Amino acid sequence: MSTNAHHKEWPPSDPKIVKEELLASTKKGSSNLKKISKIMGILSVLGLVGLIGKFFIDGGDQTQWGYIAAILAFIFSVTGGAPMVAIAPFIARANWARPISRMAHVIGASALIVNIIIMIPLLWVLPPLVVEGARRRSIWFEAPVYSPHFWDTLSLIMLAIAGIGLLYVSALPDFAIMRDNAEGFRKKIGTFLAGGFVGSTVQWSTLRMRVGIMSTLYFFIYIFVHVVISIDFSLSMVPGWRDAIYPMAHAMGGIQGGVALVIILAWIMRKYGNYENYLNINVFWALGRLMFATSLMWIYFFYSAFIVFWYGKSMSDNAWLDLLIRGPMVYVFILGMLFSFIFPWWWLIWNKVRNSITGPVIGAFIALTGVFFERIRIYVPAWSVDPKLIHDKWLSVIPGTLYPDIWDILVLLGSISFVILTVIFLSRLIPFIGVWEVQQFNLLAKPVKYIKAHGIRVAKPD
Amino acid sequence: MQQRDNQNRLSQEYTNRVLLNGTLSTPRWWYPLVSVLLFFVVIGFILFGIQIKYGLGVTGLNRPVYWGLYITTFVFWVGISHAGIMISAILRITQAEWRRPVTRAAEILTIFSLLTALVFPLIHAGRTWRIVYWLMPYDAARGIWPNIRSPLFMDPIAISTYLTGSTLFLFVALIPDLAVLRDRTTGFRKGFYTILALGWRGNPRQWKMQVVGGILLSALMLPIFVSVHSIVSWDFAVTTAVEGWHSTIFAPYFVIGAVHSGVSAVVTMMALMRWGWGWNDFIRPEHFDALARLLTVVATAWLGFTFLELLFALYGLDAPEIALREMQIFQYPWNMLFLTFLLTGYIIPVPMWLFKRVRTNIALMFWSSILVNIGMWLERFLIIVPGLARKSPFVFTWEAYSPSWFEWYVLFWSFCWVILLMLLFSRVFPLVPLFEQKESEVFSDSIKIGRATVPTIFREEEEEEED
Amino acid sequence: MVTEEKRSWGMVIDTDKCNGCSGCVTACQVENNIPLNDQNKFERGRVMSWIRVERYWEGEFPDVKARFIPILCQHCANAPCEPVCPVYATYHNDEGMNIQVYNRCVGTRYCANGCPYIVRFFNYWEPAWPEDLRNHLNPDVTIRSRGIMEKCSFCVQRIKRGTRNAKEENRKLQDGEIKPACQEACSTNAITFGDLNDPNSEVSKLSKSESDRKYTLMPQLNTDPNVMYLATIDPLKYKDLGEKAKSNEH
Amino acid sequence: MKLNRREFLSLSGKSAAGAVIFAACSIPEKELIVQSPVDMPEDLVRGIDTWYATSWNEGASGDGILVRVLEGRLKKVKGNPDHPVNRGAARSNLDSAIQLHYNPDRLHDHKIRRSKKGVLSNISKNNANKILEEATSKDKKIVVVTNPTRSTEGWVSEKFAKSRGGRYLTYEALEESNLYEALYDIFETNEIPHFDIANADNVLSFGADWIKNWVSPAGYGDAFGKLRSGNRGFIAHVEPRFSLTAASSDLWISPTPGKESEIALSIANIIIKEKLVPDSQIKDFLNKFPEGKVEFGYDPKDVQTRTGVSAKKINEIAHRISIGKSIVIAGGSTSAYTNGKFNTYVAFALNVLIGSIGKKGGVILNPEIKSDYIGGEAKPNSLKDWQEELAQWRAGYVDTVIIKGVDLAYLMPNSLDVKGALANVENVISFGNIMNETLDVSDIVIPETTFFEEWGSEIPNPLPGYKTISLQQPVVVKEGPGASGAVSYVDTLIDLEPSIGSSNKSLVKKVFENEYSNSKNTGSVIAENKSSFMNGIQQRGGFWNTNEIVAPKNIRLKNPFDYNNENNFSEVDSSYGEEFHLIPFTNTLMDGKLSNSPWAQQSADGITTAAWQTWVEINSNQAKELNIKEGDIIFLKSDSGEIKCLAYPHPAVQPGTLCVPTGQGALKGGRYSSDRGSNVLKILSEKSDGESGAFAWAATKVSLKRAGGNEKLPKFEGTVEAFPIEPGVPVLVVAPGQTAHEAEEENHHKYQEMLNFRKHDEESHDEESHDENQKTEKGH
Repeated sequence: MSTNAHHKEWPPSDPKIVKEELLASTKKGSSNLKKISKIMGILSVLGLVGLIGKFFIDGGDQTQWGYIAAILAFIFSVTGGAPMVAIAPFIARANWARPISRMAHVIGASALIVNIIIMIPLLWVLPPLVVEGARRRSIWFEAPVYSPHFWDTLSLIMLAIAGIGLLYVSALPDFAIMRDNAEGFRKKIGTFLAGGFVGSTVQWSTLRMRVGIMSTLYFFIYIFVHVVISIDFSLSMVPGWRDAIYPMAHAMGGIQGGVALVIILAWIMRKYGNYENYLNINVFWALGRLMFATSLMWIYFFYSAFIVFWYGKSMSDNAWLDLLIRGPMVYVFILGMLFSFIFPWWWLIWNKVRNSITGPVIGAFIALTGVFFERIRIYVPAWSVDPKLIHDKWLSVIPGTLYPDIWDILVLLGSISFVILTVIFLSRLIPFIGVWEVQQFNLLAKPVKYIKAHGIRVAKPD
Repeated sequence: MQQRDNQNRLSQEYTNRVLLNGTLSTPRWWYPLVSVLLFFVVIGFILFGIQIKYGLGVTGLNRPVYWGLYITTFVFWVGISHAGIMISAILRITQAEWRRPVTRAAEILTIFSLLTALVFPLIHAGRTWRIVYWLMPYDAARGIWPNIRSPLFMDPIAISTYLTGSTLFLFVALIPDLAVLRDRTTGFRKGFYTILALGWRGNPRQWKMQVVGGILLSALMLPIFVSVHSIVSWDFAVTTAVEGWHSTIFAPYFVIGAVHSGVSAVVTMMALMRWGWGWNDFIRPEHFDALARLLTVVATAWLGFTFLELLFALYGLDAPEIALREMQIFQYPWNMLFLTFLLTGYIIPVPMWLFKRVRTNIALMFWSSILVNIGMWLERFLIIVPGLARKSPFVFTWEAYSPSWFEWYVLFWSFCWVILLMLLFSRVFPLVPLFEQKESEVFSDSIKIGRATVPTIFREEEEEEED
Repeated sequence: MVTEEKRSWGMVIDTDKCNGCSGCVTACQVENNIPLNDQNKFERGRVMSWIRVERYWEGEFPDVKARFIPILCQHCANAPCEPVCPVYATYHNDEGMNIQVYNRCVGTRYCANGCPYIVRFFNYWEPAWPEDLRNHLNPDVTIRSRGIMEKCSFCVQRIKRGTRNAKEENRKLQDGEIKPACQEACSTNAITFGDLNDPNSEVSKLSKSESDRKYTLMPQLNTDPNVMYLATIDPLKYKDLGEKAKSNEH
Repeated sequence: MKLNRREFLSLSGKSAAGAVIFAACSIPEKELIVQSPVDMPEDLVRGIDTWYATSWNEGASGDGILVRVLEGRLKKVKGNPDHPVNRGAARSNLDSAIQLHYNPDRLHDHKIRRSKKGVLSNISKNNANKILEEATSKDKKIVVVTNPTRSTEGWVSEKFAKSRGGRYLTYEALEESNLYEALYDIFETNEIPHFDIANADNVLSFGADWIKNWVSPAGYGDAFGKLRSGNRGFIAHVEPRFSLTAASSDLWISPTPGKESEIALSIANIIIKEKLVPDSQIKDFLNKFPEGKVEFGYDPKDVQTRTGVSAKKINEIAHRISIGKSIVIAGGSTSAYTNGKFNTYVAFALNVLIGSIGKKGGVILNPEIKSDYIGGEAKPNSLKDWQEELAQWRAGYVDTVIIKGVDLAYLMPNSLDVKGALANVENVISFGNIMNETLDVSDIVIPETTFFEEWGSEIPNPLPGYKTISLQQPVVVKEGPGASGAVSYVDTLIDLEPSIGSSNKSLVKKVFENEYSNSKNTGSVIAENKSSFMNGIQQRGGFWNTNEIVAPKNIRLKNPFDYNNENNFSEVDSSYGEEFHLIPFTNTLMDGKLSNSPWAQQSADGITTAAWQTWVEINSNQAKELNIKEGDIIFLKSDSGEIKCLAYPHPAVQPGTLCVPTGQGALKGGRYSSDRGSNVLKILSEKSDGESGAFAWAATKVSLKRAGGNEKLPKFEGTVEAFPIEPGVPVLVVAPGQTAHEAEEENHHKYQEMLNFRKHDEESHDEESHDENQKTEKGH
């Protein structure tokens, strides 16, 4: 790669231009965008229909709801995982992430409604803690019998709220900018949201503090959500499945998907929003590394569980292998393994690939599919376990393969398109590349020439 | 000679003089300390001989508590060994500037703790004199090879790989300093350094190769770094018989715990180096500050894993597991140990580190890092022993375990051993990498943003090699 | 050809017949040259007995019961002790037995941790007998040095002797011809030993036909033991002859 | 088994020769070397082993045993499957005898004490014999003391005593002469009947720990196995102590000591009231009983108030034993109170009520065997006899006492002061393998051969229902490894009094030659001439004849109520500590016979799993109240002395009683027996049965004091009290007809309920009991 590639694509140093360019995305809406949003809208309605249809047809039969659960898990974990891409660098004070942090936050805030809607029927089907007079294994040992239902919903809502809060807090100065530079309803919204933000020193420092607090809060909620939901909606439905790393692996899958989403969105913005200068190759390079790292983490967590079960050979260990690996979903497992580890790993391991635009994007698409397969492979078998066996010490009867029916597919399409719809809607509301972020980026980082070498001088404010 | 040059950077002369004061001259406390340590170490070897002669009866082990203090300490030292790569490799790849003065100390800590860890299987085994059987393939004539399925066989492989790797890593990073020493010594030592310096002249090509080699090695070391403690954890995790061992979280749990204890150990060392050799200008509060920030994150993650581990221990609702946890957490004396473990491992140090005033206070950092390692040792002990003491539903066979003074001494011995090796090393090689130090001096700068002056760092757009 | 046939040695123990006299324990000590368990070994919890009789309490006085169960190496087909040994000192032989190779063992004690039945024993000291007592050592059985593991071998020396005799006389090995020391010593015939592959052997009959009372220890671990147990029968299991009021007084 | 017998050498002569050859070379070290051989000895078995049939009267009451001899050395002992008494079963501690033979502390030299004050010193065999001769010359007043035995040995002892106009006495520590007295009063025979447990449906035993230690545990063990197989029989046991029999019984009743008769009579009461058996039997039972005494005096409700045993349980037993083939056994502690004879009589009387006498699966009377050259009787001398005897010794009326096979000084309570008595006897001559307290105080000590080197013949006790004589033959040569210098007791006596016979061997041979002549080709061995007959005997281990039985007779009871049957206990000083009943019991070490064998010492007690020490069993709840923890050092004080032992609290001890094992605390002995534990026999107080004068060794009361210290109690059990943490794990219990699978499911369910209520245990207990009740309904 050539060093000067960076310096062709570098945010313009003049704040005014930056402001103009970035606010543009909220103003001009292309006709394609309208078309797309129409289609998405229709699909989302279909999805809702599908969900209701499923509810009336399969009713309380738990074994039929695996795909819906998988879809929920997929959506909430990947959208929820995206903000991590902003949070981690923020904590580590990494400068490169500033242009994409807004997008990450947006994605994090985009899936609230979908999650809740899909959650409702699942809660209806999810068995309570006391079945046939005895408590089933769960993390809610002596708690009231409907704890999972309550806490899982609550945690999902909390996650979404935290996401929105994070978005709002970090977008505050931009709202102020909108207030000062936009017209019509945008100005109103800006005025309403920006509060009294005038960019005084105090406000800037408190802003940074607020973002920090919100980020930490979001992180912990994210982990909590994954622990409770992954356990209540899959693990605790399989007798004898005891897998301490599972929630972490679940969360890691989410983050992997989140990174993928951010990369994809960044790519779209770069391509169709012409933000080459802002979302330059450095960003994709860094994101590529992140992608690679998360893939490695995923395989590590998976293997930690796998070796223990495979070596242990106890009844429940074998049951795990039979149910989740060589069992009903074996092909999905292979696909998942390929898409969420082998392909991304062997693709992104090359610096040339990472250090390009299309490389990470392709990797992102692959990984995203991988995460989806992973969710299917775990949730569908877990839900199709015969509820009568719930008290056994180990799973003695492995359920057969369950194929998605039309409703499942409708719900899948619907939910995804609804999320996209939300994102599009938000894109009309706030700039997807934080204006103030970019300006700070400019302040702190400068491409310089030192003796012979090209480089960047990065300031590290305390 | 002036300490700072016109750009208010530490002058290179000064850097050389001060950082080599442990190598070219001998601190006053060096000989007495080394001789005392030597004494204890020798006693340790004698006891080891006694144990070999009369058998492991000298320990407090019994049935079913077949593993005790020895294995605990083994795991502990393997854990400590994760300091080096964590600091040098990972921080290098993530381009954390503050790592520079610490790297070498961390690396030699890695190497010596690994050496110590490798000794413990020998001490632990019933027939040490036959240990060769499981360390190397033997007896090809009868086609009998070591059992590759056994984690106990994977251990030595992983550890020795790690040892080789880190030694290389250390050496690559050592070459420029060796050259410095070569140029400042005479006679035998000069020859010695000359050979080791491999004709280092410091020309751009050599530098480039040295840098590339460093990065390449760090990338290669990472998987090993993770695998070592994972494999150690699988010693326990693959055992279905022992409730509380058979947990899928063990691998990452052990690794993160290892980083926790390893980095704390580095903090301890930095404080000691600052006090012992007076390198106040090089090992500065901001380094402690940065390490403490890192530790806070690591420790919190580790606590999360601990929580998950406990959660899933109870999740199974197996009678022996519940009994085991009752003993581990509520029964005297285990409850005391457990409490100490929580307090020293997290509850006391981490909140301390939230305050910048603490993070930049050398003494406080020293003591808090010591606490962490007490906690981490206890963690291993609390994982290994109670599991065995409450093994399987055969209540009839449940036993108690109290280590004999013999085992306690061997634990003490291991510390003396490591410190001794470090001191000997410090007499021959500089504990702080001079070239790294100088490089950071050159790269660091400061700019004015508005009214504030912000320290900056120059980041070269280096050719990153393929991992 | 008689010697060619594939055997799988197994044992069925009827806990209902076990009266806890621990005759099997002593017999095993005698047969297998197990080091003397002096008082110190008892105090340090290092007693070696390849077969042990465990006693479990139920209830309080006066409605108290003691249940006995003899536990020895279960010779698992899927033995957790085998894969973890770094030197193959313990392996599965083709007669379904889990064999300990003393002179290969280095004493990592990993197998003992792997064993859920806690039937593997470690020589913490060098075994020692007074000169006179060495007279009764069984020359068929190795004496184990300090620092190695040992465990029930199904009296492999007797199996060898029996098969050898059968071979010499060129006849089929009869069922019940080979008796491990514990079975021999069990006055109530609670222990039955034999070839599980031979459908007519008493042990395989017991393990099948009697299967309504048959159970194995810790089935959840999937060790697939060659030692099976028959459950204790309690005619008064559901009868309440309780004197709870009385027992509370004390 | 056939195999082994084919391997027997027919003549011990040959074996002796073989043994000598092997004896030359010592143990082949090479194959015992630990490391070198890749193929371990297990893989290549070498050497021809031979199994000899013999028996051991002292330790195993004439059970037939097989001894494995390899290279002239004893290797293993097991039951003789041929022998009618034990049918291949062996008692748990049989192997330990080997270590008595090869004991490192075994005596090899004759010893003598010049003066009463002096110390024992070695002396050559010949000189010893000279001294022996004058000590036992015709003019001396001689008393011969042995353990109770019916053997050639006994016969010789008798003869010898008679030849000197002296007496022949036997002593047993926890004696049961009451048993024989009661049996005689009911069955007019001194023979313990053969209890056909194997074929019985119900067995009710009073005090007799027949599974571990009572007269013939090997035989009974075998029978127990048979009882429990097929159509499973029911066992009920009545004993204050939780013995092994109680543990393996289906229903254990623990009455306050001495109240056993109450239980028996209230069982009778139920049977009679509810007419559970034919009237004829009731008539036979009530034959001489006082009018209405049983019918009205022993209503279970009243008995419950008097003994604290639930009426329900008594009822259960009464109903069970009155159907099917049932046996009632009594003995052990039941016979060892001041009303012991009464208890025993009443208990045995139940057999009359349920009509079990002389029936298959019932109580089968044994023939009284008259045989020349076999003497002595199974019944030991009572405490009364011994008090008188010791008075004689003390008074110096006795010149010489010959003691064999019984360690008087160790076994007798302090208050009898046997040492003092022996001090007044001019010559105390004792035989023994290993130094013990009696040998220590005697004037002439003669190293004795073990039964492995000795000929002998004995009548088993009890007989299997027909005539049986067990053979004891040498299986290793005399003067073999580890056994130099030992001489035969019988031969020594014969040398002193040649008129008795030519030699021990010849006497034993005579015994069986007689059998040959009057067996008329029936019985275990059929041969055409004497010598081959003898060979047969040596191969099978004895002679038995299933034809020589007693005809069943109708038995009508006497009135036991005119016995002196008031039940009182020894005094204690309550100032010292809490007051308890003391129940001594024998376990693996027996009465100390085996305390020199490490194998016996290390064999963990069935209930407490303790070994190598003397412990005292105390109820765990009571221990909590008294703040006694396991291993606490406890002092027990009776009117006859004080001992120290370690506490072992467990749930199965009757509150208010303490149980202490015998066998430890020898003041003098080998390295394995001396200075360990303490000797409970010493503190038994001199109570005797008011009727028979038998030793009431269970009638001692002690006061308990905590010394404050605490030692680690050497026990096999781990550190946690072994209550299962999960129902049915590891010992699965099923109801009759229930399958293991069902039981497992039920237990899993129970366990889950337990978990639900882990927080508050009281509730959980209630839940379980409630649950059980529900099950009870299902059960019916």
